[in-house]
Amino acid sequence: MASYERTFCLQVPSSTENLALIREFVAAIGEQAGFSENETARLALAVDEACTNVIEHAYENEATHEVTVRVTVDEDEIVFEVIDRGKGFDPTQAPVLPVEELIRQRRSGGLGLRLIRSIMDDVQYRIVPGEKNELKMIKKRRAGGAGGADAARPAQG
Amino acid sequence: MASYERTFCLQVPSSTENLALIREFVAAIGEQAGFSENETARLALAVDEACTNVIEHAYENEATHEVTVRVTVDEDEIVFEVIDRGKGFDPTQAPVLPVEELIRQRRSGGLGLRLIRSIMDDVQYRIVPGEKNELKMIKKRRAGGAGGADAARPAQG
Amino acid sequence: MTRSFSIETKNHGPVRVIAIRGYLDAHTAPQFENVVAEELRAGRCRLVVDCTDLDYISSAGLGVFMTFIDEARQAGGDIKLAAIQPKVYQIFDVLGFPALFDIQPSVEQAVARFDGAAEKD
Amino acid sequence: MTRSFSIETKNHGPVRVIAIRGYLDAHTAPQFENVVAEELRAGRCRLVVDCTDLDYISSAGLGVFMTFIDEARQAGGDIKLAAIQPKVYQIFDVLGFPALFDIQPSVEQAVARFDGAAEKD
Ligand SMILES: Nc1ncnc2c1ncn2[C@@H]1O[C@H](COP(=O)(O)OP(=O)(O)O)[C@@H](O)[C@H]1O
Ligand SMILES: Nc1ncnc2c1ncn2[C@@H]1O[C@H](COP(=O)(O)OP(=O)(O)O)[C@@H](O)[C@H]1O
Repeated sequence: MASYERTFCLQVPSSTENLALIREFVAAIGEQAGFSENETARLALAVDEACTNVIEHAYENEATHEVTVRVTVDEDEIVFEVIDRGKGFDPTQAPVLPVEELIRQRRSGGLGLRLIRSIMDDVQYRIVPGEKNELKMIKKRRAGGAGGADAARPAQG
Repeated sequence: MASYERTFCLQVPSSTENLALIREFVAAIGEQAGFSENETARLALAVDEACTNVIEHAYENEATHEVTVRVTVDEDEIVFEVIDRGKGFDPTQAPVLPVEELIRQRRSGGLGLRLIRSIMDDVQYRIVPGEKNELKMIKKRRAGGAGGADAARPAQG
Repeated sequence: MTRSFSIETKNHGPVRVIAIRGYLDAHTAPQFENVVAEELRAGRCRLVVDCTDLDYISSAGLGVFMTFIDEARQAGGDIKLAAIQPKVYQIFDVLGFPALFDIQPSVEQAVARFDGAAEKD
Repeated sequence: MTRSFSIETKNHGPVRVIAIRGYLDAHTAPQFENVVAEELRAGRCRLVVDCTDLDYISSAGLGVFMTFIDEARQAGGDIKLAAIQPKVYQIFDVLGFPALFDIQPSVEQAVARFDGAAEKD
């Protein structure tokens, strides 16, 4: 069973130009791993959000750095690791304001982390600023998936 | 000028299932690098052929290994490196028979290396069987491209 | 490839319809932001964003709606959304957008929800 | 996604038309190979491969044509190709296929090139 595990890795320059490629990468793997089209679209969104944050915040829009996305698929779950060597941050300090509040403040930001958290079953950071920052996002498969499995259809619950 | 150089890297399990993803990876980069749709399609084909060979010959269709494609783009050229740790081979010994001869022998193989050579401007192997086999394929940009610029139309012959 | 994004604007009576196509992400959102900002600056505050051909939206795209919705409403207008594909709608939904924005099944329905939109032509 | 490959076969008079769609690479070629082998085994050696919706072909796909062309011809038939998109045609061209295979602009033209194809219906 352990032999089912498969690993994929994509490394691209830290430019928003490459977000489309990153999404296609995730979509191809999600589809291959048996996730539905809607689930796969959400996985691609979460990874897009994580990579956008790396490009815009960790690297402050300097396109000369690199973003790495590692994906591991096994019979239970799909795991995404987004890795950068940028400035890092303290995720416990990142504000999660209600959307109404963001609108009142005319703030366009603050939605990315919320989307990541609602899409994924588990989100972990390992931050060593300037050295290696890792965001690990885990999505359980629907069948075995206890927590947060997103049943688009009633399914075998 | 050197700052223009951009590197991309994709690593996938050694299964033909991943050829489509590899082609999309190459297509996205080729397009971003300013190659035409037809040129980009040919670059994707050459990389597909190289990866197919790795999967089928270097790894003898065992899907538990990995294929790596590194792409470097600068103002002069695009360079593809296909890397494996499989059994390797002696490229000088690979037969390049005419298509008629292949048909006479009812052989379906033998076209991949020929396609790679006709598409790319330069093809180099560095083979260390079982350790690290590298196939480096270089395509010049058309403008500055002396040797082998791929004129789909009569062009500057 | 279909990695592109494009915008088209036209009048629908007194309402301005902005059709967005393709992929709206952090790379393409600035284009959309410029167009909406320009409409509001020009005093056109009754906006319908036609999402018929919108294939993808990330928070960068959603942020454009959030940035300008208040301004449009304070000017007596609104930014209404129309014809969102289910795949894209699920993203708006996750963030609770349907409670905050007026989202209609078709451009015609969205246009009709502006007071007096039916008067002129 | 559009990463798929599919095959449909039908009769066109005494000729068998095999329509291939999508991406024909080392992953999908075995499917195509099985279909062609089956046709020949069943004695249907007048084949036209309709490439209208073929978006991609690599050497693994080209190899299928090479494997069976002689067998089809020796049985008094042929494997003709029809309606290849320019993007795909360039690949056949690089390998010199147009000199070795009968490639026609349309399925109808390819079918018509079989002797007596017009007789029956
Ligand atoms: N990878 C990262 N590196 C540095 N800071 C980050 C990173 N990810 C998120 N942040 C911080 O968390 C905040 C909230 O992120 P997010 O919810 O994605 O909204 P936005 O990016 O639109 O501001 C960001 O504004 C930024 O300050
Ligand atoms: N990466 C590789 N590892 C081992 N052998 C290879 C590799 N690439 C090519 N070869 C050898 O060269 C031969 C010719 O390759 P190619 O022209 O692609 O045709 P095909 O793969 O269809 O046989 C193969 O049959 C194989 O013996």
